[in-house]
Amino acid sequence: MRKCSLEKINLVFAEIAKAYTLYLPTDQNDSSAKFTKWEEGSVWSNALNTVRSPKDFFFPQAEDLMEFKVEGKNIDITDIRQESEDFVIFGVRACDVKSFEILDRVFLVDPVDSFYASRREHGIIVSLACTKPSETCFCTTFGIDCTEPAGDVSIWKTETELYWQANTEKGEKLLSYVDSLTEDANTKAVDEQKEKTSVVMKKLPLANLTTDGFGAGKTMELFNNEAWDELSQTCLGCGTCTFVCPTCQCYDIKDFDTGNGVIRYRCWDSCMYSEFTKMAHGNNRLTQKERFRQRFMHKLVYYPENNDGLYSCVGCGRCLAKCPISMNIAKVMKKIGGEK
Amino acid sequence: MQRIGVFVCWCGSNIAGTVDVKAVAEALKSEPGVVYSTDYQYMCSQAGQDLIVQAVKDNNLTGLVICSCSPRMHEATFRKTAATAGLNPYMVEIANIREQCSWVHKEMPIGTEKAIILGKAAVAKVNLNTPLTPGESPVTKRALVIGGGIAGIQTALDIADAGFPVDIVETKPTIGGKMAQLDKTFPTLDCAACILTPKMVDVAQHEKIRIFSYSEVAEVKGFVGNFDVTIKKKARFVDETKCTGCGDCVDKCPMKKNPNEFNMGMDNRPAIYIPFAQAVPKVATIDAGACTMLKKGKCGLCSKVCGAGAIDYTQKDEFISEKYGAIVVATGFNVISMDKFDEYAYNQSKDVITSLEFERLTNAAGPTAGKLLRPSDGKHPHKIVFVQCVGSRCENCAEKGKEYCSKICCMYTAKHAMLTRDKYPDTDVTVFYIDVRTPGKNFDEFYRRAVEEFGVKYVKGMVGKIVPEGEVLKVQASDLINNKQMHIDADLVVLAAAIEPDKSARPLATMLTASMDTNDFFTEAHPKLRPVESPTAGVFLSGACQGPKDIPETVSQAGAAASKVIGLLCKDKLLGNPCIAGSNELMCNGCSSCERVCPYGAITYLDKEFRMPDRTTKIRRVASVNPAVCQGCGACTVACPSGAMDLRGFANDQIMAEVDAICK
Amino acid sequence: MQVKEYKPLIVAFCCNWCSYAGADLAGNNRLNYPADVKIIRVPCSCRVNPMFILRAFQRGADGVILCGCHPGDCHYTSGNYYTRRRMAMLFSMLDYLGIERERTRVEWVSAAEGAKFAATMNEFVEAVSALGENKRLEDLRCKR
Amino acid sequence: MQKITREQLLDRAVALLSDGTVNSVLGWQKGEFDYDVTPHIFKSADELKEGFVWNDFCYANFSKYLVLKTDRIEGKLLVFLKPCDTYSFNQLLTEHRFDREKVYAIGVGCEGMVDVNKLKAAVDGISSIEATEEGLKVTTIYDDEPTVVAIENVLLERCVNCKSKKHVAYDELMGEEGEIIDSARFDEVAALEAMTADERFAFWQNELSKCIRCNACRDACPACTCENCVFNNPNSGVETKAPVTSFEEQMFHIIRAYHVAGRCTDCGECSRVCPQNIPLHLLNRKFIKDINECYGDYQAGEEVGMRAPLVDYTLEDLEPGEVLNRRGEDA
Repeated sequence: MRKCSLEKINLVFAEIAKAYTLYLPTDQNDSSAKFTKWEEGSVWSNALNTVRSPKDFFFPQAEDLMEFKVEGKNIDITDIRQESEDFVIFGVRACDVKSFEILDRVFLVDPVDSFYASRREHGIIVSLACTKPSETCFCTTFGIDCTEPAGDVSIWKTETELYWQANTEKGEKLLSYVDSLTEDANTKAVDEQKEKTSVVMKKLPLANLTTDGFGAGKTMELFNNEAWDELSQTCLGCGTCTFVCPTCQCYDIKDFDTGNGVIRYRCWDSCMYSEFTKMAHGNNRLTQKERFRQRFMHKLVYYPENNDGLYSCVGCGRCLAKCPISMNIAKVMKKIGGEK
Repeated sequence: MQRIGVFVCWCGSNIAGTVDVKAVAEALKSEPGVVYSTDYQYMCSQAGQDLIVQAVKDNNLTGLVICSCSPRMHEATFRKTAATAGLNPYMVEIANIREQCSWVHKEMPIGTEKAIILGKAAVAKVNLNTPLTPGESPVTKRALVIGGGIAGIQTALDIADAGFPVDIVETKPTIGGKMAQLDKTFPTLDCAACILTPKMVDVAQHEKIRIFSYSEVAEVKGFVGNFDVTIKKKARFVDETKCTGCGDCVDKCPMKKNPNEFNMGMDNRPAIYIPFAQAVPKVATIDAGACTMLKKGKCGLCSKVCGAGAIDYTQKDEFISEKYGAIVVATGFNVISMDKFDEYAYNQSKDVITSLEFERLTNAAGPTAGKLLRPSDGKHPHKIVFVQCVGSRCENCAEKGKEYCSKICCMYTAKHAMLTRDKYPDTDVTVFYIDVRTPGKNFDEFYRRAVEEFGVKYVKGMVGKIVPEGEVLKVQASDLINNKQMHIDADLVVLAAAIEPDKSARPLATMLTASMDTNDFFTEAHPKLRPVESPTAGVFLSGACQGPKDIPETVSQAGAAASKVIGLLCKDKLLGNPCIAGSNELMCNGCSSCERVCPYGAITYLDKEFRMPDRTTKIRRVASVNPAVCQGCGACTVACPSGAMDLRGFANDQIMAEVDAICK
Repeated sequence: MQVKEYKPLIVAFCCNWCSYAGADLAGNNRLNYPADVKIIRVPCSCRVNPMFILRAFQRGADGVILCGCHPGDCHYTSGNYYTRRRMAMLFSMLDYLGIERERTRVEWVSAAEGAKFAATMNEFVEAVSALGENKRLEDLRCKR
Repeated sequence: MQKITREQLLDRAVALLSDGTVNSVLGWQKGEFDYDVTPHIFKSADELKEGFVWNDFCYANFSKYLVLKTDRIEGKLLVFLKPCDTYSFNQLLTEHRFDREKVYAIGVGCEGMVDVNKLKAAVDGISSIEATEEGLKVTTIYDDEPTVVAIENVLLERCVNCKSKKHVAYDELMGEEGEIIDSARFDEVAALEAMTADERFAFWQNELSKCIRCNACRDACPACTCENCVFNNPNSGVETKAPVTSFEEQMFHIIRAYHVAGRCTDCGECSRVCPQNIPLHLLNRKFIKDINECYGDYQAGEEVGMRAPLVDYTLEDLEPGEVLNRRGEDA
């Protein structure tokens, strides 16, 4: 484990930015935080987390796939992808780090999504342990330890110091760039911090939320649960929950005719939308109840069924904070599942 | 996918001089959907059209783009050509490469480049064209004329003479209107009654005309060719079919002191009355507000004296529904109220009267049996002052008068002045005016005669104040030409009060969805080219309801309106414009935005049952466009937020395709 | 560096009854105006949806002008009155968003005003040229 | 702190349910925390007693639900309407979007609602909130001393600039009737208008670039009740699912604001629900301000049946150029 004084943090950033494009959370004028590209003068945010999740780095909201021109009977296809450069996402929380694993299981299995894979390969994740979780946090429900975040490099921030620990080769390499600014350290301060944080974790309002009653094999049992009607009753069908969610991975592929050719691009889609997966015969899920149910069944039943029991929620709490009507996965889990 | 043929016209050197037509034809060949492209010297010539027809046959074309002159020039021509070739005429688009290209640009490369772009836009549009067919609707061969004045009478007679049944709805107990109240008419000075009453009799006797007197239009539904109208026949407590108009009841009625409307309230009539001797229908009417039998159940004298047994105190308002193909509005005018013109002392002195009251004072059938006597004391007036433009041309006084010129006052004042001087040469007559407006056949001659032969004093200037003092009216006025103040002690003052549309016109316009101007005159479909039609199809305008008019003008407009009605009723079916709006019911919110902007009232709402996504059914309110009424302006398409409303022939996707093609 | 002469792209929506005829008259009288102006015929100025205008800017137009009958002369009696309100509000919003107000315009041109049509177009093209390319309402995808 | 108590509303709702006046109640349901209140249709008195809340976090505007819900339920629906909600209620009636007969509306006096974002910015890790006369007494999960936050510091923007405490529609009113307020709600718009075009452009680029097209603004908006929104309709030519370019961000927000212009009651839901905190109300208010200045004061929803300014005209309306230049050539 290495450490550096927080006073030197901007030097550290400058050093990293020499080798990589560096992104880190900065405060916005509306008191929210957002991952932005580091440049001289950027100030690392103290916020617990960003409104938009860091999934954007690997799975951006919109990305061009190819371009084609039709002339007469000829179709001219151009691969317009741009090679990624190595980049660092600094200060990713444990929950969000976990979300990458969930996305990987979608995009990196055969057939591998080469766009996603390329970004993943070039991205270096510097994770940050939590010290002051919010009331909306429930990562423990999904077995995530926010004091022990994964990633290429894990960091712990104390009052005065930043502790670093490389977990992967990519991480080692990154740390080597800031070698001169860091020094060896023991884990005492970090251990103390972990201890303190876990006390708070146990007191969180959602600390007792469990996945009992969900998971693989529960489809038939849960699908016709009467509570879906009530839960989905006032859902507006907007896509806020899906778009702030670090694990939602649905997208649509669309063509845009520029007048001088067609750009085929993909963009996020939301299962909450009435037009979602609309096909020639119409829509699969005709009511908001069905769409609402799909979202939670996917996260809590279908995904674990296909992915060795792994749930596709990381308890980051973004949807709890942002849903216009304050309906969310925690309420769904409590209503349909149970508490410890 | 369309199979489009492109035809580039040279128009001799008109186009070819500035546009490389061959290059245009060549460039458009590779546009999507284009399978054939050629150029020719004169596309509109028979040979050119034959070339198009042949190309359609040879290449199985489904759409045509003609790059030529303005569509305003030859769109109709090429639509016919398309029809000849077996295509729907609306599968044609014109790229205007003459008026909007070759004629306004000088250099060949620039003109050619623009012509190609305009051609591409037309191709892009045709790709989205769909065959359009005009809608058909039947025509009810009956007309309704609202108002029984000279305008309504003339229109009804003309329509009826052409063989179509006509109903006249008149709110008063008799037809005849304002003209029946007049004494003589300018500029010929023939007696109004002498020329009007025969026409009234013609109406009464015409087998194709029905008169609904003492009646009002209660409701109008439907559209051109197919109006459903409900007429309210007010209870007159006299059975029209039995009453012979003998007048016995009128003589016997004890309630004699009711202001006589026909004589402008200058004398009285009984509670049961016939407005005037030549009334049509000549049937008595009981004034329910004045009759003690109806109010208190006491009297019943009229019933006793009526030999025909026509009196029916139990009569109720009756509602009659009828279908009409066309409606003519002839609601006429009224004199404005003088209540707000305190300066003229109208309400203070009986001897300040309006011109219409003057008409009755000089009419042989009027309250004074035609002798010009002062209303106050019955004496002969020796000094009369006429004031013109009372409430007319009144700038910035909307609450009092009218901004417009009432048009008829100059002439009738000249008439009054002249007749007074003619009959009573001892009377001094002064007319105060702003301008004397006498455009019209023999009008100026008439006015000059009043001045030159009859010695009427015309003073340019306005009357500032009239103060009744004892027996005289002190008139203060200014003489603008001699720049001096004038004081006249007049015996009688006649105000040429402005005229305004009848008050019934505004609610009627709402029922008809016919538009009105801010003065409540009906708006014509086009001020120059369609002056007797309302913008609402099937509604026509006759007489002063459209604007101030004298009798000859009214009669000509009445005839014109009649000829338009006859033209409409002659048709068995109406063919609509196929480029009209249509609502996609699945997307329509029923919010009424489109209805509110439709200038024609073409949009109505239906409650329709829809199958919802969750397999339930739901009743939803959706817009429905009446193809016979819609004129295709497209105002509704933009008012519609969901895009449910679209315009055929100028659809959203077509216009956007044109935009895209131009901006490529 | 030699810069290629900038030619703006102007889309003109003209109502069929007055302004389109006015444009035709400009042609009949051989009154020149720049070829940068491309006319789209609509039945009435009230047919022009704000989406068409934004679409034109998206696709590369540098200026959009709407021409209709003079107020009071609308073939459909009231269409241009709605146009007047709609465009006043839309253009004011575009201005509020920082888009140059010279890029949009409404002009009433009657069928008799061929000269006015040509003059308006000359003036509008000049005003838009002075602004240069539309950058604030552009869609980069359409400029590749 | 609200003057009307939860119990007052609850009693009334239970009474109306039990006497059969209404069949169900659209009200606010208690959440996981003291601030995450969810709109809910209560079907029974027991359900109400257990879950119904009325507090400083009942910000949701229920009017829009009437479009979606009234034809799905038997009998009448009881709905609670705050003053600002009643304007949306009337506007929807004007547009024939729901059946008035299916609704029993109770007007509820409102003292302003709390912006949770502002509250969270003031206090981290909220574990409970108690409304007191002094303000909101907030305790945290970190066992800190409770903080008292003055309500006026954490009100929603729309409540800071509240336009009316008067209910323009109801069957029954609970609490005292308020007045229409001469608010300063156009000040921010005026400040933007006073900037240069470049500054305005920069401002809006910054704001609109945050948009993630989650459609929350549209889907929460009581004026956006289209059966099929143009932005969802692949045939409309403007359908998109993501703001792929800055143009599409602009397009969506301009057209959305334009489509609700003259119909927007300024209820503020768009800005409240935006997860990216884009001040969307500044777009709608610009239209309202322009309409007021150019065509006379107009408050959408003030009365049922009013003719919206953009489906109306007068012969003397200003020309578009005059509207643009009425404050000078270019601000």
